[in-house]
Amino acid sequence: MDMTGEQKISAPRQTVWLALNDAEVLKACIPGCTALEKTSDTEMKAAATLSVGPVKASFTGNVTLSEIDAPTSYVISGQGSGGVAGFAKGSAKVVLADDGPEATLLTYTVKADVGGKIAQLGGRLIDQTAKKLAGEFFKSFSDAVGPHAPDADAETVEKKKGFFKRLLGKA
Amino acid sequence: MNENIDPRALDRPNSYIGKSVPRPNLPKLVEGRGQFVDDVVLPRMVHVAFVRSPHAHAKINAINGAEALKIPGVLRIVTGRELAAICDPWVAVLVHLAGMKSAPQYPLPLERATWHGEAVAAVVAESRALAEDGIAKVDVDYDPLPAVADMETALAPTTPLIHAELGDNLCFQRTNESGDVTAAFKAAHKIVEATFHTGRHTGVTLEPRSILADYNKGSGKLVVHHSTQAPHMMQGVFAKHLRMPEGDVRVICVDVGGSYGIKVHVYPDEVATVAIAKLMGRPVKFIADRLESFGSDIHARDHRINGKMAVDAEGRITAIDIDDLTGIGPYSVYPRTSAVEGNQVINLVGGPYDFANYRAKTTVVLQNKTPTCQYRAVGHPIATTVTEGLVDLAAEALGMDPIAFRLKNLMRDDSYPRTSPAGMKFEGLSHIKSLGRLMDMIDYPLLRSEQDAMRAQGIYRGIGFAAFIELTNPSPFMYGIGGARISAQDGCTVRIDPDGSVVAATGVTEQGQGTEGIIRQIVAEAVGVPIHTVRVVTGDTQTTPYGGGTWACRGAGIGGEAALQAGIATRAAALRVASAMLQASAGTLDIVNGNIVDRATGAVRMPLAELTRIVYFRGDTLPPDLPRELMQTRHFITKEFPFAFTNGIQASWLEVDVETGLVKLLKHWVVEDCGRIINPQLVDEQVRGGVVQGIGGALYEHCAYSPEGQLLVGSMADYLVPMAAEMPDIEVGHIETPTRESLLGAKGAGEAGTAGAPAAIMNAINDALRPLKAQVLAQPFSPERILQALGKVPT
Amino acid sequence: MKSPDFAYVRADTLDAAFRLKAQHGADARWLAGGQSLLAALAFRLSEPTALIDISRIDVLQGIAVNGSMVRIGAGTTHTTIGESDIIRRHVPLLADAVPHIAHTAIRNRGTIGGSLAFADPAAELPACCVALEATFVAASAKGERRISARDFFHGVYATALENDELLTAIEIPAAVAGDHHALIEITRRSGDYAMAGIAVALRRSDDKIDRVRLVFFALGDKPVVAHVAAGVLLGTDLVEDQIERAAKAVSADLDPPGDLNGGPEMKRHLAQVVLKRALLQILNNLMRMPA
Amino acid sequence: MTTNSITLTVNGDQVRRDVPARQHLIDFLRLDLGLMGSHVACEHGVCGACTVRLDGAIVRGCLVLAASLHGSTVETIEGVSDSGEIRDLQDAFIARNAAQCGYCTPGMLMTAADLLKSNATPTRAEIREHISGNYCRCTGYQAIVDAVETTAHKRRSSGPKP
Repeated sequence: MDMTGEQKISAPRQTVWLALNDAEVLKACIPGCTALEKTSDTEMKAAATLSVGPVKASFTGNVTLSEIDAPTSYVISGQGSGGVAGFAKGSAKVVLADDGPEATLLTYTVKADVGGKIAQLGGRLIDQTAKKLAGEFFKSFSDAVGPHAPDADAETVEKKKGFFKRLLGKA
Repeated sequence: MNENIDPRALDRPNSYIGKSVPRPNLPKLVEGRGQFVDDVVLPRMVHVAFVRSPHAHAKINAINGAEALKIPGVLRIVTGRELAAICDPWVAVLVHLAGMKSAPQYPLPLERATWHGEAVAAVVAESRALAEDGIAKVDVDYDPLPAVADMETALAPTTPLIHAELGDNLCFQRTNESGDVTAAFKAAHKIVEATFHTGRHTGVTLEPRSILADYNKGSGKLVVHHSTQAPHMMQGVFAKHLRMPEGDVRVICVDVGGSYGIKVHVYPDEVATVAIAKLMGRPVKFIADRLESFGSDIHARDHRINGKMAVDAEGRITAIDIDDLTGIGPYSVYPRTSAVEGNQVINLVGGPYDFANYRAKTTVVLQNKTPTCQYRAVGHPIATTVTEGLVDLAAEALGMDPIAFRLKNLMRDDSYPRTSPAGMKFEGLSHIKSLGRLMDMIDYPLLRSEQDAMRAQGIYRGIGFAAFIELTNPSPFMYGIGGARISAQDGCTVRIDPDGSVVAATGVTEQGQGTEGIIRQIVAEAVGVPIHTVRVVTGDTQTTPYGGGTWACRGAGIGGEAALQAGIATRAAALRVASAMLQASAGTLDIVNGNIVDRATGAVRMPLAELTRIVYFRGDTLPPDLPRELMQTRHFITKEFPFAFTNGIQASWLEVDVETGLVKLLKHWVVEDCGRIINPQLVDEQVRGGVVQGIGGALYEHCAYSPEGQLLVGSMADYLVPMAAEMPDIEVGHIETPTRESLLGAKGAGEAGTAGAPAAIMNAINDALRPLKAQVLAQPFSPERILQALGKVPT
Repeated sequence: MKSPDFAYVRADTLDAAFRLKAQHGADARWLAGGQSLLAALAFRLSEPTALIDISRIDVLQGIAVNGSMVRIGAGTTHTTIGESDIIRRHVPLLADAVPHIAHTAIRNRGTIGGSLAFADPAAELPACCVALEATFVAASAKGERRISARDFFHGVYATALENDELLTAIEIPAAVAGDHHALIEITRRSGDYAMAGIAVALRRSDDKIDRVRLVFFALGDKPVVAHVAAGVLLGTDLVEDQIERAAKAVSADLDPPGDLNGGPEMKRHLAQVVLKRALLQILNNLMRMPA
Repeated sequence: MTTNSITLTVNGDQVRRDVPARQHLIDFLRLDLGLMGSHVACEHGVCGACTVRLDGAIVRGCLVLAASLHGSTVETIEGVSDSGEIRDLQDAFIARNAAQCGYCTPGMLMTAADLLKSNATPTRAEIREHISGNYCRCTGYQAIVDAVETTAHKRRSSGPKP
């Protein structure tokens, strides 16, 4: 399925761009992400546990950055195997635009596919779940990046961990 | 050719043929005391469950079962390579389907998974639950490969090949042509044209596929309890591919919880189960669960058909031209092949109608989806949908009433025997009488006036018709001629036991349709005994004569005739003994109600049980050379016609909610001519069940796939089957044109309902929507499709 | 389709339930009627460590009127609700909703609390509770809190409940004179999940609509309150023109997802249909009422 | 594997077993008690083949954990057959050929019997609605509706009102 959205972020474009390329930030924002480890500048190994009501599946796979046009756009794609649950893959084309000097407009176009048992059983809810997860990611990202100065990296990470904990607490 | 006798004319004791006698196996079933495969529990039995591919197409790099084997109770992880060492693969092609090709298929694949749901490894454990625990821990390393999902582009040069060695993704192609189609279209008064889609759907037998294989390493014998339609065929398959003598394999099926064609195929996971039993030397049970059934039971009817019909100014059909495309999955299914459905379509289109020029092409392509194969009324609903859809379009184009148009074009009842433009030989059909009978049942003018009155209130009701033919009683021309070890003949052994009761063992099988009931009726009448004294044995290769089992509506016509002949022979054998005992010529004696009687007066000369007492226990008192063979076996096969065609017509009366796109079925009528009716109630219920199965495909059932080849249905909440609340009452009428190929005269009745219902529904929906200039031609006719046709929702 | 291994424990009191929950941890789940949970487990869509059976806790049972409020124990089955005179009289929308929930055998086990806590976006009861401005009582070892139905549903299977909380009761204001309701849903077969549905509760006095709640189900990731369409109706009387206008306005309230039955456009279309049918049903009832 | 000890009454007999926590009622009846009349078919609560009576009300056996049934009363098709409670309904099914393969039949009978307990005069539409959670692939349902209707009619015209 395809979906699009946009998120206004209260931070300059360069800051947002750096965050988009920061594995720690991505890890904190990808819903359910439990591990994200860079294996090269553009590749990461990832693990995530997704929980939607009674449905809970753990995925392992990789995240790749491509079509990089710094500091304006890239494609972030990931695919993971959820064992007996099946697999999931998705990619998002992310485009940044200045929205005044201190704010950035992030627009995204997401393509997501699932396979195996989750495809076979998720028919009624897959679309809205994917939409929700994509929305959550960009919302978390905006929250994480937004309120902070470009040079406050360490603090940003702390804050994001806080957010991540909140996410876990709710699950 | 035989002269049929209408048995109902002989209203004497023991005339059961033609009467609605209750089936003997119902009392146990209504008490829950049947015996389905899952009810069989054997000592040391283990369970197998399968790891299934989540990918439509993927290379299998490695299968690691180490973690699974750590679970106590998980006994073994089995892969394709291990099974290939003891089990030979199969290639499902038939030589009479010229040019057909498919790839070798193994019980478990060796290198690649080729559809979402394909079994790629087996986990054997002490219980099904533990086996599933094991599945969750088996790690399969896949490399996803591009999938061939869309049948329309399966043959495009840019599309990847599923089996490189085949050279392309084409399984089979055939054009069936007669007359001069091009000229007929050139000369046509009107031409109508449309593209139809029939939705991929599946059988959803309530009892899932079930098998329990027990191999005795000491004796070398294999006993397989199997929910199957064709025990003897499966015996041959297991023997051949597991390299065993046929006599060492016994297949038993007692009760089968629905089959409808789904259980007449060779499934790799079932062969794997048997191979694992041989490997482990202990009983192994596999009961498919619902989730895996959706991706591993065969699918059917995934067709796109472009159709054209030419008519002349008098309203006569002059030509039909169709182009059929079907996607069958990555392998043709063994041993019937998956090309037969398309082949049937091009043999059956136009079936009821009298016209001269015909061209029909079918293209059968491979794709990475669940394999398709024969399912109830193979090809018929597709052919009928196209034919009857075009017929209604032609009638509309000519401004003719659909009934008047059909009446003008249906083959005349006195025009047989004849051969159709598609090359089908018809012995005797009754289209005109059937249409007349239907008109008696429905009160057509009243329905039309009701329709008009409702339209004025904004309520859209429609009536749709579908005339059809159905292929039954197949000869070896169906499969045997192509090299398949599928028996078209069937046998029955009838014996009289010492207490005077009768046992009939038949090669045709009971799937709920009432085989045991009709065989009992036929044998009781043929021998001349009260029906309750006859027991019928089915579903055991060790105790029944070799036969083809249940498929293509052959139980009554083939199995029934064998039973009749065996019963008659047994009666004659008993009378020969009686004539010696009573010093009367055999011709003056008869058996009635279990007694030897004087044929002329009906006077009882001796109970049959007295005769058997003498035969079995005091044979010394009979003349030494007197034959006393109270057990007779007869086999039957059709001779003159490759198939016994039946015919009929259906009508559907329904209402379309034009705001929601929902279809409400109000009433359904069927007139069917299945030849001699052995049990009217059973025929009616076969027709009704068949109609509802046809309605399922027309309105609800759909094996939906993503464009990447992911199956999107896995539960019965998403795959919709017809349930009671939405189904209409179905009225059934009959015409009887017995086949003269047999004494009994019976043809088949099991698939007629399914053959005609979708077309009748489609025509009724389009009749309802006609004032709104909307039309649906793609099944299932879902609310969304109807709303799209109405322009209320964008396409 | 056998469930993964888990422990089963039964709680006979709320205290016991909370104690067991603390003992078995975050991956233990409450088991009420089990009609959705056990199906999900059969598909092995999750692997809880334990199921804590709360179906026999007395205080979760029963239906009572407390002043102007009807209290329904969260463990009350759909069947009990459907057969309750109190519900028929004071919360008729719920009584109308019950026959739409699956089939008898499911309704005999499934509970209102289970349905609300499960929060399936296509379920009837969450939408009804939002329409009726119900309040949910949630409890944990830390105590009790009240959550308005409007704030309870967060998305697909997601609610305001904390991991250690369970629903104990649903409080619904009893209907008063001038209250009207309707529940319309479109399903392909009886008992199916709705393709689109609406629960409507409105109050009318002096031939004017004073308050109205139009709550859609199966048209979003949770019950969707149609504010824009409701705004069209407020302060006017229920007449056919006004119903048409409300239906036209409803698109602004919705962003429906597609599913196997159809795409977002079909859902939008059906939303208008159910809205009109629900309001016309109320209008027809009004016209039948003695003056 | 976690197990629980339960004591319950099944078809009038008290039984005591240790059952795996995850085992549903139908597997318990079939695997532990050998009562094979209740059938497993969808195992997710949709098809109705596993319908049995629990404490007097029909339930989906696949959506009930055996472990939760301590102190409960379960009645299966074998139980109501032995007691003769639904003999007339079963006879009507036989006479009308309202069962073909017989796989749905036990669940269908339990559901139909449930309707007849609460509604002595069901219309055809009410019968269809009540059994609409029980899937039958063979009959097309009409024979079943006929058999239930006939039984209701016979009960009204013969037996004393309960």
